[in-house]
Amino acid sequence: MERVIVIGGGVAGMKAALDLRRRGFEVTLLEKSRHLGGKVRKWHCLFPTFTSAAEVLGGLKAEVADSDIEVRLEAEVVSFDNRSVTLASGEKLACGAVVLATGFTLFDARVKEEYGYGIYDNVITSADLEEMFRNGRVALRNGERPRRVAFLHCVGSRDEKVCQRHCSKVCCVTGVKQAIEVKKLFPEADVFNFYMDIRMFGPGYEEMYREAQLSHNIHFVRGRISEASPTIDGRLQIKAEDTLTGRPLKMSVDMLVLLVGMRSNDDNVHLAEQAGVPLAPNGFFAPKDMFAGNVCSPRKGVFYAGAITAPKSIGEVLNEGSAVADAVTEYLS
Amino acid sequence: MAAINWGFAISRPRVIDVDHNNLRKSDEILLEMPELQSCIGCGACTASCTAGNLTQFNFRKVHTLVRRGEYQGAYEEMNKCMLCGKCRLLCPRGINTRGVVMLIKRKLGDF
Amino acid sequence: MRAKSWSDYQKDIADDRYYYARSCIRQNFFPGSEKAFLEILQRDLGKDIFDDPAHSSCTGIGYHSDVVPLETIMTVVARQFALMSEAGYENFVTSCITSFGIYTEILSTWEEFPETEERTRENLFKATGREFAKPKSLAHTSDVIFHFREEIAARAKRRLVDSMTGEPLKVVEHIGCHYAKIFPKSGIGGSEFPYVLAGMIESWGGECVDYPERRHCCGFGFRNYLVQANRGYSVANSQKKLESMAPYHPDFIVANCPGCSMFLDKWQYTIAEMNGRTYGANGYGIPVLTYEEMAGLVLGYDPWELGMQMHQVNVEPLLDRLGVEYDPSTKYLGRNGKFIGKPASAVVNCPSQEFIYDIKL
Amino acid sequence: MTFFAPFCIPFIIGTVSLFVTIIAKWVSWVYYMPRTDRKLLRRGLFSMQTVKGVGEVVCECLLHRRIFRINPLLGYMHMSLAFGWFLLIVVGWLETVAYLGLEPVPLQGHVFFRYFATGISEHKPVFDFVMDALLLFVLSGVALAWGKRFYSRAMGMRRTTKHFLGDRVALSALWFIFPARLVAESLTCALYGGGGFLTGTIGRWMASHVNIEILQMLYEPSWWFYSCALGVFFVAMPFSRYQHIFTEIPLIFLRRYRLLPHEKASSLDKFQIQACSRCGICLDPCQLQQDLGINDVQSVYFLRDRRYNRLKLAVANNCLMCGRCEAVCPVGINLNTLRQNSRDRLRNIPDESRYKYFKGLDRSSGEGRVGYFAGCMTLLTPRTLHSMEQIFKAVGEDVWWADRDGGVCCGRPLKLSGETDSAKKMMQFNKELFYKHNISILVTSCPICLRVFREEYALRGIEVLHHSEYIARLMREGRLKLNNDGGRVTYHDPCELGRGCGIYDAPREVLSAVGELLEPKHTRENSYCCGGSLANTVIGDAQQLRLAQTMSAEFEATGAGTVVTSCPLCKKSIARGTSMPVKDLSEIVAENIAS
Repeated sequence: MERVIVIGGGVAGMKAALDLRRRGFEVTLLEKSRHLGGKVRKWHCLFPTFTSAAEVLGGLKAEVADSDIEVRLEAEVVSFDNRSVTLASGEKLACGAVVLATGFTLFDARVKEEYGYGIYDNVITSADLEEMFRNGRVALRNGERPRRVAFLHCVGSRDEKVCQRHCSKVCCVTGVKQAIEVKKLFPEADVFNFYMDIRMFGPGYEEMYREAQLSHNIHFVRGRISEASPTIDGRLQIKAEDTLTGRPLKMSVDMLVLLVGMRSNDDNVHLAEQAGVPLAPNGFFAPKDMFAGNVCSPRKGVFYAGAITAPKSIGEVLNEGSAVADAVTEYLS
Repeated sequence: MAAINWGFAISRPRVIDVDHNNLRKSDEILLEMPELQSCIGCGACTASCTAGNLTQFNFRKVHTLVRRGEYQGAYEEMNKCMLCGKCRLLCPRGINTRGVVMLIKRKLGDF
Repeated sequence: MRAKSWSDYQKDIADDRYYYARSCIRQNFFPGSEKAFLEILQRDLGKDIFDDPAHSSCTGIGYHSDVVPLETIMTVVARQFALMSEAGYENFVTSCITSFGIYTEILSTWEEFPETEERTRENLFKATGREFAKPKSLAHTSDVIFHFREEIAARAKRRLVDSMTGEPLKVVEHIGCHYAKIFPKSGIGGSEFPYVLAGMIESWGGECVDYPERRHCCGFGFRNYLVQANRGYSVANSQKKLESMAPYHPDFIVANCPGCSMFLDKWQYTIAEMNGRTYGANGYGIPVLTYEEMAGLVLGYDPWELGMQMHQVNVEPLLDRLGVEYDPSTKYLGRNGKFIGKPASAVVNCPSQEFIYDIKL
Repeated sequence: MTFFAPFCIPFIIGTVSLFVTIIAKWVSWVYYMPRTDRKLLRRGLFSMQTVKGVGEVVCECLLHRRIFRINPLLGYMHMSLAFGWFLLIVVGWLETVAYLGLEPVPLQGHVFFRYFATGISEHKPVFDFVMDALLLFVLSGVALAWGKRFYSRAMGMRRTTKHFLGDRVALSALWFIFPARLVAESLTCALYGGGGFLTGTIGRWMASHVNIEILQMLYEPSWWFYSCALGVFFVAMPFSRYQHIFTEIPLIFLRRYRLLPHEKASSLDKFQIQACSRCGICLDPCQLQQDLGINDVQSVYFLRDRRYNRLKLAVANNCLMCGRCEAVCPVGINLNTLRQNSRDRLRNIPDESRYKYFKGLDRSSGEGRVGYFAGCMTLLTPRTLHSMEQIFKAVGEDVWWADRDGGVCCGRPLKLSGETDSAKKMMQFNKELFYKHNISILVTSCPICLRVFREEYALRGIEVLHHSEYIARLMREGRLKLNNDGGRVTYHDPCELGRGCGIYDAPREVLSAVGELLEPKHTRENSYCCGGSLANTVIGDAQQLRLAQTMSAEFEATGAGTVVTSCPLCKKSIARGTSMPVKDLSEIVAENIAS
C-alpha cells in the first residue's frame, strides 16, 4: 500500500497517523522534539469538563505505541512536496501523500513589554500557570498564596501592535477554566478577568462562564489592561479602564496571568514556499476551502490537520485528524 | 501668609482605585445576591428603563460601580428608579434587577 | 530581561563636532544647566561644540499650542539646519526634549512625505535665501552626556553615594515623553524602559528606583498648564507620580526635559501649599536636578555655579548627603556678589531650616 | 355553701390576668387609633351594623361557618370547641341558678359547681344529662384536634402551621382542660354519686373497680389539675394564638363599621393581627409553598413575626401578594393591606428631593376624550399596543396616548415595595397629566395600573376601565362587531384584575363572543398567580419560571389552542412556562374584528 508521511507528533498528527494506519496505509510519523504529544503534554486539564490532559494524551500515545506506525523522533523537516519529505539530516523520504500537522506556536508574551513578562516576578502566561497546575503547586515567586489574581485576555491575539489580527478563540475559555481552578485552590482569593469580548464558542462553555460568575464570584471587568508595574511591596500594579462605567481603574494584584494566543509557526513561510502552497494572512496554512476542502491544501497530495490551519480546540483537532485520513484515502485510491 | 487664591484646584483622579476602595459593602451585596455577579453588562435594563428614558440614570453603570467599591452617589441615583419592573423582564441573565435596586439602597443609604 | 530590551534600542551618537541648539525656556527654569553642559563638553571632555548666537527657538511651544502652523515650524527647523551646515557642522544636538521631539518628527515627516521637504526648501529660500542639509545625526544633550558617561565617571570628583554611609543614593529618573514615547526607536532603551538617565545614574554609583507610575507623564503638556482651567490636571499628574514614588523615599529626581524638571519641582510647592503634603524622606520635599546639574555635581562643580539655588525645593539636604562643600551665605549672591533677592519661605522647604541662614545677612 | 377552695386559686389568677390583659390591650389599641377611625367607631356603635354584627359573631365566632366551607370536619372541630365551651359555661351558669336560685355565686362557683354541689341532696337529671352531652361534644372536638396534629390531610389540609413554644404551651393547656374536667367530675360522681350518663357511668365504673383510698387520694389533685389547666391556658391565652378567641369579636364589629387597615401601619391593624389564630388555612393556597418549598413567609408566619416585632425584610418582601390566602382566610383578615403597610413601615423614607425630574414632563401624544394609559409592561408587549390601536381605529375613537414613548409609572409597583410617599409623587404627577388633557375615560391594559387608578388616584370625573371592560362595552353598544373564529381558548385571570378589582366576567363575555372558552382547573377567585408578580422582589428567575410552569400545565390540560390573558406581565410569564401560544385579550379581539 502507499506510504503516507505525517509531519508533527501532536494530537493532530497522532490521530491522523492512527486513522491512516487503520485504513491500511504505511504511515511514518515525524516529530521534531524528543517525544510525542505536542502542546497537550504541557496542559493539566482541559475545558469544559476539566478532563485531565494526560488521560486524553495517554490513550492516543498507547494506540500509537501498539500500532506499527513508524515513529521517528527528533526528525526535523526542512522541506516537503506532495511526494517526498526532506529531513534536516538530509535524508529524503518518498511517499504517496504528506499530512502537515505541525500545529501552532504560543505567542511569546515578552513581545508585549508593557506587561513586564520576564521582567517582573509574578507575571506569568496561561501556559506557565497550566505548568504549575500540572506540578500541583501554584504559588507566587516567593512561595506565598496569591490573595488577588488578574487574568488578561487577548495577549497576542486580535492585536495590531504585534501583527496578530486573528482571534485564537480558545484562550477565553482557558482563562475562565483557569480562573475557576485558581478559585478552587485559593477560595479566599479575588480573581479578576480583564476582557475585550468573552468568546465562549463551544458546547458547555457559556455554562462554564456563568458558573464562574455565579458560584465562584469571579469578577469579569470589561477593559484591557494597559500596563503593569511593580509596587514597593513586590506586588503588581495594573491599570485598565472599566469601560462599562467609563472610568479608569487601578489595582495591585499578586499575580497577573497573560492568556497568550496561538501564533503561526515561524517556519511556516519557508515550508510553504518549498511546498508551493499558500499561507493565510495570519501566517497559518490556507486550506483549499473552508468547507469541503478544509483538510486539503490547494496542491494535490498535501494535506493539513489540526491547528496548522487555524487556532482550534482539541476536539476539533481530533476531528480533523480523522477527516484528513478520509481525504488522503480518497486521493490515493 | 494670606490664603492664596490659586484660581484652580488639583483635579481629583477619576480612577477606580480598587486597592483603597472599601469593598466590604459590595461583598455584602454580592453575598446576598450572587446572581448580580453574572451580569454581562449588555445594558438591556438601562435601555428599557422608564427613569433612564427621562434622566441620565443608568442602572447598569451604577451597580457595576457599586461592585467596584464606588459607592458615592449610588443611593441618590438608585432613588431615580421607579421600580416599574421592565428591566427584570429583559435581563438575559435573569437577574432580579428590582431586588438589586432595593438592596443597594438599603446597603448604601449612608454614603 | 530589562537589559535585553535596552539592547534592542541602540542609537548611534556622534563623538565630536556638535552644533548646539539651546532651549527657549530652560534658561529661566534652571539657568546653570546649559552653561554647565557646554563647560563639561568643552573644558572637561575637550569636545568641539558650537553655540551659534544666530540660531532661534524651534517654536515647539507655539506648535504644540496650535499657534504655529506646521509649515512655519518646518521652515524654522530648516533654517536651524542651514545655520548648522553653514557653520560646518553635521551633528545636531538639542538641549530641550520637546524640540528633540519636534526635530525627530519633522525629519521623519520629510522622509515619509518628501513633497513637504521640497516645499520647505522653497519657503526657506524665499524667506532667508538659505539652503539647508539634513544633519547626519540628531541627538539630545542627555544622549551626549550618556554617551560620555564613562569618561565623566573617570573624571568624577565624587559619586552618587551617601558620603557618610557610602550606600548608593536612590534616584528617580524621569524621561520626557517627547523623547521616546513618540518615536520609541529614537530613544535609548525604547519607550518602556528608557535607559538614557538610568545609564548615567548607574555608571555614577546611584541606584534607579522603579516605582509604578514611572512612565506616567509629569503633567507639563503646554495646553495642560498654560490654560488655567486645565492647570488642575497638570498638578494632578505630578501628584500621582510623587504619591507613587513616596514609599521608596528617593533622594532626588533627575529629569532630562525643561518641563519635567521644573514641574516636578514647582508643583511640590503648590501641592504643599494646597494640601500641606510633602514627599521627601524627612518631609522637606524631593529635590529635582537636571542631568547637567547631576553631571556637574559628580564633576565637582560648585552648586551655586550650577544655578541650584533657583530650585523650588532646597537642595541643601541632598548636598549635605553628597558631601558637597558649599557656602550657604553666598546662596543668594549673584555673579558679582550682588544680592539677587530671596524667595519667601514655603511649606515644602519647612521654614525652620530657612531661619538659620537669615542670621548671617 | 362556701364557694372557695384552695384549688380555685390558679383558676382565679388565670381569669383575672386574662381579662385584665385583654381589656388593657383593646383599650390601648383604640386609644392609639387614628382620630378619623375613632370617629367612625363612635358613629358605627349605635347603628344597625352592631345588630348585624352580633348575628355575625354568633355565626363566625361560635359556629365558624366559613371553615365549614373549607372542610366540614375542620369546621366541626372548631365549632365543637368554641360553641361547645360557650354552651358549657352558659348551661353551667343556668345549673347553678337552678339549684341555688338567684343568689350571687362567684365565678369559680359556676365552673367548679360539681365540686361544691356534692352536698346538695336533690338532683336535677336534666342538667346532668345536658352538661355531659356538652362535655362529650367538646371532647369530640379535642379528639379531632389531636388527630389533626398528626394527620392533617384528613381534615383537608395538606400542611399545618409549625407553632413556636408559646403556642404549644397554650395548645396543650387547652387540650387538657376538658379531659381534666371529665376526670374530676367522674371522680366526684365515683365518691359522691350523681352525674350524667357520661360522668355518672365513669364514676360508677371507677367506684366499683378502683379501691376507695386511691379515689380519695386522687380527688383533690384532679380538681387541682383541672384548675391549673384552666389557669395556665387563661394566662397564656392573650399572648398566644388564642387571643383570636376574643379579638375576633371586636374585629367583626370594626369591619362592619368600615374600619379597615390603611396604607400606613396603625394600631387599628393590631385588631386584625391579633385576631389571627394561626390556623394554617392560608398555607395550602400559597404557591411559594406548593411549588418552591418556601415555607416561612406565608401570612400566618408573617403576622406572627409582625405581632412579636420580629418581622424581617426577607419575609415581608417574599410574597406575591396575589391574594389567594386572603380569599380563604376564615377570619377575613386583609392580609395584603397588612403586608403592604408593614413594608411601608420597614422601607418608606419620605424624601422631598426625589423625582425632581418629573417637573414639566409630558411624553403623551394625540388628542381625544379617551385616554389610553398602556402601562410600563405593555410597552414590552407591542402586539397588545398594536391591537389596541386597531381596535380604537375600528371604532373610530380618537385617543390620547398617555405613555406610548415612556412617561411616569403608575406608582403601584413602588407602593408594593413599601416606598409609599415616593409612590404618591408618581401618582400625583399622572393625575395632573390626566386632568391637563381633560379625558373622560381612562383605559389601561395593565391590571396593576387599573387597581391603583381605582383605589389611590380618586380620579373624579374620569371613568377608569380595563381594556377588557372597554371592549365589552364597545361590543354591547354594537360599535365593535367581532366574528367568531378565535378557536378554542383558555383564559387566565390576572390576580390584580380578578381578586384585585373583581373583574371576571368582562373578559369572559368578550372571549365567548370571539371563540370557545375552556376554563382551567383553578380559575376566577382561586386562579393561580403567574409568578411574575411585581410584589415579590425576593424569588429568583428560575423560581418564577417554575410557578409559571405549574400553572401552564393546567392550561395545556384544557386542550385549548391558545392561552388568553389580559395583563402584559402575566402574558410574558406564561409565555415562558408553556409552549402554547399566549395572546392578550386585545390581540385576539383585533384578529377577529369583522370588517
